[in-house]
Amino acid sequence: MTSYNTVNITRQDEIAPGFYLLSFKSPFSVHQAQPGQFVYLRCDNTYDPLLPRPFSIAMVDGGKNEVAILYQVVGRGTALLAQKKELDRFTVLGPLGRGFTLPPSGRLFRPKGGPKRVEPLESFPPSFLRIAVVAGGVGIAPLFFLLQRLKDLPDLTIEVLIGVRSIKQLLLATEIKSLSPQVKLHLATDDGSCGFHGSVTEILATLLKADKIDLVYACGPEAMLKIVAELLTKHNVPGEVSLERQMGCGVGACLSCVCKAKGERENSFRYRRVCKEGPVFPVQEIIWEE
Amino acid sequence: MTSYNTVNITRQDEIAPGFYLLSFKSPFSVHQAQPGQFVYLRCDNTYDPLLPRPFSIAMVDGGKNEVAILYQVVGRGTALLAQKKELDRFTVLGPLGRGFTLPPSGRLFRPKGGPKRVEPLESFPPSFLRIAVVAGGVGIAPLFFLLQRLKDLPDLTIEVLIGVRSIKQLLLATEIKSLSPQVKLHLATDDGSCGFHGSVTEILATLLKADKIDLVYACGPEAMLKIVAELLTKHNVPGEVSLERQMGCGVGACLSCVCKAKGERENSFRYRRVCKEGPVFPVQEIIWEE
Amino acid sequence: MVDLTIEIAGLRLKNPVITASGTFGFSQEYAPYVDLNRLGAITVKGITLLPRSGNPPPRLVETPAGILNAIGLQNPGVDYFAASILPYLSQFEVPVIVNMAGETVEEYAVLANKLSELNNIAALEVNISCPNVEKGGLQFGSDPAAAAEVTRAVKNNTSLPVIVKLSPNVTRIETVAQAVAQAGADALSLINTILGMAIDLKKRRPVLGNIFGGLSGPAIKPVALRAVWQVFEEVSLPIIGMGGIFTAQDALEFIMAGAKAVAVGTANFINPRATIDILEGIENYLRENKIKRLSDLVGAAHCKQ
Amino acid sequence: MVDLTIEIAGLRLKNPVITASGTFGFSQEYAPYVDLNRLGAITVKGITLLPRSGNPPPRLVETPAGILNAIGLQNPGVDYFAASILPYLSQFEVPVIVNMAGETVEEYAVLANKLSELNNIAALEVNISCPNVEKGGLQFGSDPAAAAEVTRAVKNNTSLPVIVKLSPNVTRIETVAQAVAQAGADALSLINTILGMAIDLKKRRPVLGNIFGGLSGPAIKPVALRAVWQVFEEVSLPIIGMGGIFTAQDALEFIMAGAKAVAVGTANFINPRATIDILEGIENYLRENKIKRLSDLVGAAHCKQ
Ligand SMILES: Cc1cc2nc3c(=O)[nH]c(=O)nc-3n(C[C@H](O)[C@H](O)[C@H](O)COP(=O)(O)OP(=O)(O)OC[C@H]3O[C@@H](n4cnc5c(N)ncnc54)[C@H](O)[C@@H]3O)c2cc1C
Ligand SMILES: Cc1cc2nc3c(=O)[nH]c(=O)nc-3n(C[C@H](O)[C@H](O)[C@H](O)COP(=O)(O)OP(=O)(O)OC[C@H]3O[C@@H](n4cnc5c(N)ncnc54)[C@H](O)[C@@H]3O)c2cc1C
Ligand SMILES: Cc1cc2nc3c(=O)[nH]c(=O)nc-3n(C[C@H](O)[C@H](O)[C@H](O)COP(=O)(O)O)c2cc1C
Ligand SMILES: Cc1cc2nc3c(=O)[nH]c(=O)nc-3n(C[C@H](O)[C@H](O)[C@H](O)COP(=O)(O)O)c2cc1C
Ligand code: FES
Ligand code: FES
Repeated sequence: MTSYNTVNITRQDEIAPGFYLLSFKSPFSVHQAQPGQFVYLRCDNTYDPLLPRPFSIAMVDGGKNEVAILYQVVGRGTALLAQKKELDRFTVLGPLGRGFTLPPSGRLFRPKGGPKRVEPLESFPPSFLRIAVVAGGVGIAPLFFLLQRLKDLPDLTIEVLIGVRSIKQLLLATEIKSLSPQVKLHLATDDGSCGFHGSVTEILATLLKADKIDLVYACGPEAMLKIVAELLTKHNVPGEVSLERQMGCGVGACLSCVCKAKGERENSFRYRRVCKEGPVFPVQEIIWEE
Repeated sequence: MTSYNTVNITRQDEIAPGFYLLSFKSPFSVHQAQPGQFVYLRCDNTYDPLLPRPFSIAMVDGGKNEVAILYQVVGRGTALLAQKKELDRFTVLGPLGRGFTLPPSGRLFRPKGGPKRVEPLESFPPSFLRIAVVAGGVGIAPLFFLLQRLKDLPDLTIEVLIGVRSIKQLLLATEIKSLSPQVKLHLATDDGSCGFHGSVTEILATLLKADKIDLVYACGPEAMLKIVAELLTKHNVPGEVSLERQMGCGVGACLSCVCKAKGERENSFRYRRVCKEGPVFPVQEIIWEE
Repeated sequence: MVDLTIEIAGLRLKNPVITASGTFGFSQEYAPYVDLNRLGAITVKGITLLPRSGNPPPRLVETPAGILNAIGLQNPGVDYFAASILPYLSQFEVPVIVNMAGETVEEYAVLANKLSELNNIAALEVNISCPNVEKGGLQFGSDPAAAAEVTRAVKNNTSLPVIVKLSPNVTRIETVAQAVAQAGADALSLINTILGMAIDLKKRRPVLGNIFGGLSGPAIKPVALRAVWQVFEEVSLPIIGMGGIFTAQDALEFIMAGAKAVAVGTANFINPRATIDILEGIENYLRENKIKRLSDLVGAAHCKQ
Repeated sequence: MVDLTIEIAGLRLKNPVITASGTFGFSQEYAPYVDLNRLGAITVKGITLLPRSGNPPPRLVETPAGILNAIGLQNPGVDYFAASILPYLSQFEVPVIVNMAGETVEEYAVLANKLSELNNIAALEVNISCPNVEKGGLQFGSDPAAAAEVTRAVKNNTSLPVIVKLSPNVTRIETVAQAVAQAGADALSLINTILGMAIDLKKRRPVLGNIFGGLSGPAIKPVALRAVWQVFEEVSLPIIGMGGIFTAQDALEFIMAGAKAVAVGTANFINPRATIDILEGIENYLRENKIKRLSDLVGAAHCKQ
């Protein structure tokens, strides 16, 4: 069901300074895509930059079978992409990778008595699941698609925690609020221009301390994810994070995009492909580098 | 007076399928530019393609101080250029090289009794100069600018000979006709869709045979220029041709763009830089390769 | 109809388009995009005797028209390959070339022996040119005598055709080619990646975990083409050309320079269907230029008119 | 104010930005675009004892993120250089480095001698790495003993600082570097171009008149950077780094890898003001990062934290 195709852009908007929302006709059925999966796309038809760029699926429109990505211009590839307009064409490989596990599912693990003994979440289902979705900056992209799916599930509450540098970089807040009454939005800004003045992980820490969260999904800068991981371990709460690594093939063939994950034996490690076993991993699996 | 600058495109039109006329604000005074000189410009801001591309100055607008180039899309650089539109910016180095010698001038040589003994044209001035301007395909570009300058000179008639594959590739014919009553247009097409069915060099041969031409300026495919050179030698008529070579620096520094020219001693040769001593050369100077 | 078949080291390929080792995984990953049965052959990721976890990340960085990689031969080892990967590959009607590497001559020998006992392997590609491992790899590939020794060790332990993959990181690649030819190699693969590096200005440290990496992609095409040309002039073994082949035009340049077959590497990352696009492009070229047999083009650029 | 001065082989340069030989002509051509007095030094096109007409065209072809050139050391010879070019260069307040080449060791010696009798030459750059000439050039650069011999011959015939320019077309560039260091070289330039080629599909012949050419430009940056890194680790001579330097970021990578100065080559063709842009970019970087002396950055990427 993954595919490689040239597609048309249907719309592109700069939704905040330097942040673009780009929609295209999906070459695959969006109903089969999982939140957290990504597309690998070529920003332009040149050998420089050479590689495609990975972007999480940020939104799907089931009616039109369209996909949108939300991206920040950080370098040449994204700058080229930002120049594209309606009807321009580019190649899309995807959907790729393994996305977030929607509850309930066997892929979620809750550590009991430390990270070593783990059990599938099914064996430990709270009757009412209290979810936190934690986004740092453009990390909201895969989480928005996740929210599009979560909002239709029964028996859960969703706290959306968004951390951005400043209110100017706040993305999709209105769209998130109008998703569902189950969703509650918490904001944190580095410069205090809106919401909590400080890091989004501090909000998460408060919620966890108050034992208000059963499950966490997070995406954002690796430094943030590392703190999220520490908090989850400390409070013995399961969660999943979406990682980023420089990619080569995007499909699991080249072994470029690996991250260090816990191995089968104690203190051992193994390399996991972010493009294939990830980009979403159970938070306890990852060995965070300093 | 040559310069290196980023300039704005003021206009771009596809004047025939695959042929574009692109105007930009000139960073140099167009009054000082010579017909036959070229600009070296970067089609895009990528390392692939890496080098700038050379284009003859095809038209100048003295009032607006604008330059236009006329080009054919043949590869990636020209394809990128064709995507540009008004207000897009690109870098222009120029004007570069040595252009056509406007009569009368010491740079024109008329061979007497064969190509070896040559004399400056001044020593042999026909009271009334009969000029032929011979263009093959997009080779009309520098010649149009030449015509813009020639048309103001006294005491000459101008036969413009244009050869193209088919009428669809005919460029600037109306503009040429309206330049001046001195100008007479002859057309040749490979497919017979307009004018003489055959090669433009056959028209030139007829005119030369009838002793109707004192001086020739030519630009076009090298195979055509070679025939022009043979005709001129045979009829002992002076002329200048504009050559093309793959360039590196465009300014004479790298010695990449050389063509083989006659040396000082008999049967000797020397390499001449197309970007510096050319692109326009007296026709007898060139040693044509098979 | 044009004849695309080509013979290399006794192997008859239905067409000259092969995957380059390490860029196509074990081919499952590309099966959704490519009809594997259409390929001339599949060369798998480098296999070692024991599993290897590879180099610490970052393992890849983009460079102008190229990439640097330092995977470090991460692979599950020959036993896992035999048990779990080869059966998958065997379903297809496509010759499987196994790329193999070792840290000692002995290891190459044992590995060759093990691989030769397996079914459904068409040939061995001996990697003596990997710049990304401390021991073995480049060490063997940059010394003609060592290269010959490895070649002999492999030849003595297999009846499969032996393709030796050479490194461009040498003063004279022809000399190494000659040495492995004399040692019994049946064919040559040229080239492996060129040793390079990149520096992270923010960290003021090399980008790659391994410091050095191997440069591949369009950037190295001129160097690869030159290597094929040079070896074709001096050694009569069939050559599999590779290094920056992204289009049918690129592939045809290699063939005219003397390659009998071509391998597509980095291009797969940019266009997962690159192999097929190249194959179709070659076929069209032959048809348009009324060339009946691809083999008529091999080395064509060497003949002076 | 940041301190951009750097000392190389006893030469004090006001900043580290130098022009790469053969890409800046004799600098007149670039004078309309560049204030020559702002350059750290100017390295002129390679000079030989007698005039050379160079290789038959085509001499240049574009490749992905690079160019191949096969100029073949076209130059007017040392006498013309002394009479007609050096006086022009002497007007400027900028050290002139003369790049020199020969076909025999003897020729290098005689040329060094002749050049040393002239005024206003700051240093000699000995080109033993030109891939585009049949005799000399690469032949000397790819053999450590021959490289050392040329170095000694030049050293014995000059009191000027001697910079030896090395080729990347070798198995171990550190070995050649070591050999010329022992032979008395005062500094090293790395790297010259990488041997490559391109084929013209229409003609079915090599594009370049010389068949082979030297690859330069962004494509080779990873290889050049690696060479600088390797030589910095093993040889203590000052290094002038070059190969694909197009931006200040590129230059800083070379400096962190161990280059004391950088030379800008192919970039001049794309941006005639590249040298000045790079100089200003380096200055800004130092200022923004509060680094007082450029020399503090040299080799910075080698120190493990
Ligand atoms: C699975 C996955 C999903 C992603 N989803 C999104 C998304 O939804 N929206 C979005 O904006 N970005 C996303 N990214 C990151 C995005 O791929 C990069 O920002 C993009 O590739 C940069 O390309 P560029 O050419 O503009 O920058 P480059 O010129 O390649 O790099 C510019 C700068 O950005 C840094 N950089 C490059 N790639 C990355 C990276 N992967 N992570 C962090 N820094 C990087 C470089 O080190 C450099 O400093 C995702 C990455 C992965 C791996
Ligand atoms: C002094 C000078 C003046 C010129 N003036 C004009 C002009 O006014 N209008 C115009 O349309 N063109 C002109 N040209 C030619 C123009 O520079 C090339 O067509 C252009 O560089 C091709 O760039 P590209 O990237 O599109 O093609 P590439 O991708 O570089 O090449 C595509 C194809 O075109 C061929 N090609 C590339 N460059 C040339 C060339 N210089 N001559 C012939 N074939 C070439 C290549 O061999 C290849 O087959 C001039 C060239 C010179 C040297
Ligand atoms: C990510 C990656 C992994 C590679 N792994 C191997 C390998 O395991 N064994 C091998 O012989 N070559 C390996 N190579 C080299 C390629 O097979 C090929 O020789 C090289 O990349 C040049 O071709 P290209 O420019 O088309 O990629 C690898 C290359 C890349 C990019
Ligand atoms: C057109 C051209 C001519 C060159 N001529 C010489 C030369 O005469 N002597 C020399 O030592 N190097 C010569 N070089 C090599 C450059 O000085 C430089 O080492 C090489 O191009 C790598 O740097 P770059 O990638 O910045 O161009 C030449 C390079 C080019 C592109
Ligand atoms: S990018 Fe190739 S394995 Fe993940
Ligand atoms: S292009 Fe450099 S000398 Fe003409």
